[in-house]
Amino acid sequence: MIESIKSFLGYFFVTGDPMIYGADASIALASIGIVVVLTYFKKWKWLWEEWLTTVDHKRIGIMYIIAALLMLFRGGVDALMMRTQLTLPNLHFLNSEHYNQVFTTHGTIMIIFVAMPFIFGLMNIAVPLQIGARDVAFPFLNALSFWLFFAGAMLFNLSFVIGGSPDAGWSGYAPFAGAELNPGVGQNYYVLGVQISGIGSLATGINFLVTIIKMRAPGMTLFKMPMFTWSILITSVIVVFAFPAFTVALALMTIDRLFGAHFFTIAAGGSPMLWANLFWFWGHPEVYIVLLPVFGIFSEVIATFAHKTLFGYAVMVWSMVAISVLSFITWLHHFFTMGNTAPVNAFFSVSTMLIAIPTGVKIFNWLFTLNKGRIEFTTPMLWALAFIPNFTIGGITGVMLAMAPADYQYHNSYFLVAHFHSTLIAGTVFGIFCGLHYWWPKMFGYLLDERKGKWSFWIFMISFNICFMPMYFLGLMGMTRRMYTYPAGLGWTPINIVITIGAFGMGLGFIIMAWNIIWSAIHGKRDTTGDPWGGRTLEWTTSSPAPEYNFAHIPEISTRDPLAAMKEGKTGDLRKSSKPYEPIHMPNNSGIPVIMSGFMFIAGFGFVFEWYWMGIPGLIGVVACMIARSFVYNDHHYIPVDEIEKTEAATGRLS
Amino acid sequence: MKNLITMIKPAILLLALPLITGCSDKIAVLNPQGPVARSQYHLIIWSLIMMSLVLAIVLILFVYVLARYGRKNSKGFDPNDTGNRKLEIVWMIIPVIICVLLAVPTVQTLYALNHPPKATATPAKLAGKTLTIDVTSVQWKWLFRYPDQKIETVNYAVIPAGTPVKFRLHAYDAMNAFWVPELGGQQYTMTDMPMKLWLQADKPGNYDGRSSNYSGRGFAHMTFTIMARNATDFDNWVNDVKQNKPALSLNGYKKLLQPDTVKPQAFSSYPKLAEKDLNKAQMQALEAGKSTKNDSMQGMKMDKNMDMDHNGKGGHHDD
Amino acid sequence: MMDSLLSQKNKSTLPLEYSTEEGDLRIVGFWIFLAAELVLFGTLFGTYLVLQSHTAGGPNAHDLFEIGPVMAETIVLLVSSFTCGLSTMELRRHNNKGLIGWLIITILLGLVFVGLEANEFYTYAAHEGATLSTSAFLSGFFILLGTHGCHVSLGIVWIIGILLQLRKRGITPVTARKAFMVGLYWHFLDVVWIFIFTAVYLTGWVI
Amino acid sequence: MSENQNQVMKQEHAGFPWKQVIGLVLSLALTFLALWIAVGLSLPVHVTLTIIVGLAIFQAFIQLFMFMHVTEGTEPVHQVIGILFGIYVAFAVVAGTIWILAYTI
Ligand code: HEA
Ligand code: HEA
Ligand code: CUA
Ligand SMILES: [Cu+2]
Repeated sequence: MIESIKSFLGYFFVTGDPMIYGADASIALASIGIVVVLTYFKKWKWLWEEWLTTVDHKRIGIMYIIAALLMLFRGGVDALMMRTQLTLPNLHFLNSEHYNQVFTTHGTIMIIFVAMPFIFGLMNIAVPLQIGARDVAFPFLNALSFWLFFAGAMLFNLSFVIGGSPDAGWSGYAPFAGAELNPGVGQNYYVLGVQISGIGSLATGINFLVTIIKMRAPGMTLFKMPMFTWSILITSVIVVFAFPAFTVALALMTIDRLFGAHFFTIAAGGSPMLWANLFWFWGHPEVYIVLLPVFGIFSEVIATFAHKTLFGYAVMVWSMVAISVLSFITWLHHFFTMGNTAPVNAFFSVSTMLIAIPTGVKIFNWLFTLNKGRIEFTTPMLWALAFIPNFTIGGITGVMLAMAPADYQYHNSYFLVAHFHSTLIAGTVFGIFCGLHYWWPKMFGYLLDERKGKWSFWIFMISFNICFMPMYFLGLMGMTRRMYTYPAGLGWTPINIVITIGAFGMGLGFIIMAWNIIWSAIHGKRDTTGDPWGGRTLEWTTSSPAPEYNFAHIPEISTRDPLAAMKEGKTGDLRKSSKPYEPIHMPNNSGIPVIMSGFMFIAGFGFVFEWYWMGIPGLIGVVACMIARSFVYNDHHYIPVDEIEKTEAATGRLS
Repeated sequence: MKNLITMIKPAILLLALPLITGCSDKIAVLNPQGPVARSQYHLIIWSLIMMSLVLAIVLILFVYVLARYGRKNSKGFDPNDTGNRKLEIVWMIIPVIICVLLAVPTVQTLYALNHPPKATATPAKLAGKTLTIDVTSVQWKWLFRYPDQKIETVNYAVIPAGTPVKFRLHAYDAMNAFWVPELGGQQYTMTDMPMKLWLQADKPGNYDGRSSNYSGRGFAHMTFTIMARNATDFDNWVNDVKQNKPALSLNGYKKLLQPDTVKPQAFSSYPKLAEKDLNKAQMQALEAGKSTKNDSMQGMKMDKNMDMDHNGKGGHHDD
Repeated sequence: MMDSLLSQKNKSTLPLEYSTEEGDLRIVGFWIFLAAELVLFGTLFGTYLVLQSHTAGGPNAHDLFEIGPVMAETIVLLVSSFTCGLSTMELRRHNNKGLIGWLIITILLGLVFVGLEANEFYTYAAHEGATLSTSAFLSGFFILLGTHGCHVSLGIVWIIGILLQLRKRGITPVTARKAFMVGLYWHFLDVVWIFIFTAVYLTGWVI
Repeated sequence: MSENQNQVMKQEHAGFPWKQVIGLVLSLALTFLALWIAVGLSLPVHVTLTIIVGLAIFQAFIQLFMFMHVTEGTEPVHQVIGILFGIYVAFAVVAGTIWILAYTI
């Protein structure tokens, strides 16, 4: 009896590694700490009513960003562990199994649980404010999306301490990721954790698409929308059409692993290459999902701090449309070397290169926005400026990869690793840091400190180059990705040392940023005007942080950049209105999203271990929540006029 | 303008790359030792030149606007400068041209690589001769079988220099990719689809190869060496293996198929079973006494010369 | 055409389900959801078609598919799409009884369809030993058709929920929207079936 | 007055559901036609496949217009574009997958 319990525990908890015991202990301590603090300060009710059940897009946005920052920390620690291991040849800091798990979780977490939620967070905060709406189209669904993402992320992260992490790379190639060559629960965590959060992403895509096409302020025609809103519109389209393919791919892999089907297996006619095909059919659009929104952010920030409208607005829009259309017909460039016929490789080579054209158009339009501007070097602007040259390097190396016969030499080498970090970091990460600093006052009512912000920028940006530029050479020298160690004498060692130094430099930059957040919460400059940067768009017309209902009166606009136009005296005051207030119709909070995601988590955990006694009741709980929701008719309330008056008076907006 | 300088640095690094190549043979991809690698090298250099051009344009504009308009009271501030159709068309057309200039040689090289490279070996009687090697990736080792010479090696292969070699690639279990950077780009190995890769070495020498597609625990050690020798040395080596090396027994072969890393080895013969290029599932079916029928990926012919193996059972067609 | 697409801002002439802003938003959202489902099924179709010939020595399409049962399923589903269309028409006439009646007939037909399909699967498994894990071809077959079948079953449950609400509340902007949306869903599943009929069964007989 | 609004009016007041009946008859006819072409005739495989796929697409559009009223709503252009984009992506995944993995069927 005791023996069987022991062996179960040995299988259940990951054992034998001090780092993991450390993680166990810190998770336990952190959980206890949170419970104690909440109980001591009697904050449970507050937590439940103000946050867990909220359907307010601004709070959901904040929760997304907090979760993404935590995940960035985890993914970053993974990266530093990998870099430590690779500093010198034949190190034994991590063994092979452990290293394999670390790069898998690093890649998956960074893309799915950092880049995506960070972007979802920023768009939750900014889009309704930019279009003059009071919330998103489906606030309940929005909360559900967040909690599903959160449940998926927690499930995925649990693998580190319970059962074992996935180890087949973030792209989880078959047949290695199949049950035959990869038994155990690690890959189950991957397919289920990613699946659960993916469903939430799909819902977010639909939600924002409808929000943007249907809920814009009167007068805001499509071609008067702010560029960030445009970028989210187009990103949502990509999300809606790319994710279903991934949902299917993950489901098929789950069915292969759990129920013995043969989609991707070696046996019985399964086609391992089919996995690669389906994965990248989602995977390639995915990189634009995490890129186009930051294009939007850069457009806002560059226009604001160059004190000019965006150069070539219409072309900026159409180039994003072109990217979204092209992004669905280039996926094969991730497996040029899987024995395709020459016409196939030729088609996908060319379709991939074509993306350089609309992207280039955007780069030049930004440069010409700066041209004849009055450039102000704030922290968000620095991130935006640094993006231009650094991302261009990532982009042009992408074009080099797109040339199939040349890719035969780059594929899966560190040249590739360098390419995608140059795009993902100089594009996505610079972009979300840029947006974070830019919209921070709108979220919390105070600014992040500029001095610390600039320090973290310079350290992070320089270290980024130290870390990733040498990787291009390493790749050409023949070092492939996903190697846990390498022999001496190939000339790789000095380069690897430099890379590791750069990686730790990025860590330092990130720590300064974290410190900045904490420091500014206490000492940061308060934003009393609602418009700390001299903004151009509607989100800066309301107070910081925005009231629950965003706008006391729905603004009516007649131009692009309405706030800039107002400041130039071209239109009336957007902040104050002489019209009397009316009660505002707002959605009610709901506990169903968090409860339903809890059931989803339970179901996911059950299926990971193939404990159907747990998985199936979990699913039943999910369905029950859905049914319960469909019978809720009374899900709105009104904010009375005197409450609106009080809120508006407090920010000096009462006319 | 401290910020400018740091931003330009990576660009300088990249631009300097072609220069560095001259003095270092450690950069394998830029040190081609055979016609296949060389044609890819030409493509790479061409793309590097074009890309340096693009980067230079972006950087020059970038530095110019920052230097000119980055000062507190710079002249020429013009908030009404919001677009310019003509300019926008210019920076649409130029990338189109660059893409065409890249796409044409890309497609040409792509089609050219389907054909065997021209033999360069002397004497002339060797011209037109090719060598075929069946490569099987197994977690975490490489098996090389010489169907014409009837010998087998593990983790290294000897080839005649100047002669086109056709590597036929299979996987026993996980996917891997066969990469010898100095001789040419890689191809995947798969369980359900034999693929081919033509490579040729200009001159005798040892060329490092490794798997470039992750396949599990021992992946980092999944390296091999391709040893090019002149024609007589190659023949001598084959004879030597035939005479002095042990035969590969069926049991020995099955042992090699277990997931593990092993040392380089050579065998004077191989069991009949090895010719079938079974994958792991087929092998298990065979052991269990069931039919080994499996479907390969029909239709994925790499070119007309290579017939796919529709029932997954041995039987190679030579061209 | 384009003209009429753009010029329908005037809500007064539109049916009840569009009369509230919420209804309007949800219907557009639902259309987008259906477009996403299109890709989901597209992926399953692509998978099935690639694996179709990978029978691994097991039964193939010719061995399995029989015209009789397949046509029965097809006709039942097509007719149910028709009755569902009639229910929407009754909705437009604000005839709650007619709406409920046609919806009930629709789910009955839906149940017949699901029954026929279950029987088909059972026959394959019991008589030909064809299951999910027999071959890649059959994995693709069962999952493509199973996904469609699950959607139909879900549609039945959903319609029942709406019937309850229609009985209790009659035709209101909210129930009208729900009834309209489930109609869209049902027709969409019919569209998917048309492609299953073509790509799975007809193609199976042809090749 | 746009065409669609007329349709809505007609539907609300006309007695007999012509549109639905025509839709049903057409779908049944097309289904049997496709069956006959596939099973009854023995045209070359590629020809047969082309025809039956064409018929299926035609039938799908009947459902879309006759039963689903894609062109109805406050701003139907949105759902029409949505469906068109969905068709584009679905086509890409089906055709691309087949081209890459099994183009000779
Ligand atoms: C945000 C993420 C992001 C972005 C934006 C991109 C952008 C691009 N990527 Fe990248 N890519 C990844 C993330 C990204 N990629 C990831 C994560 C992988 C690897 C996944 C894995 O295997 O794990 C990858 C892999 C990858 C491959 C596969 C290589 C291989 O596996 O062997 C290829 C091949 O074609 C490629 C190409 C491109 C191209 C052409 C672009 C283009 O969009 C770039 C366009 C931009 C420019 C070109 C610069 C600006 C343009 C101008 C200044 C105009 C003038 C320029 C020209 C005319 C050239 N990428
Ligand atoms: C948005 C995506 C994203 C981001 C931001 C990053 C960020 C980083 N990545 Fe990542 N990476 C990927 C996406 C990303 N990566 C993907 C998709 C893969 C492929 C995975 C696969 O092969 O499957 C990959 C793979 C990958 C590899 C290849 C591994 C291999 O193939 O063997 C390497 C190696 O150097 C690497 C390094 C780094 C580094 C140094 C950073 C740095 O930017 C990290 C910066 C560091 C921090 C932000 C640290 C913060 C934490 C602290 C400061 C804590 C300090 C505390 C302690 C030390 C206790 N990454
Ligand atoms: Cu590999 Cu087809
Ligand atoms: Cu890509």
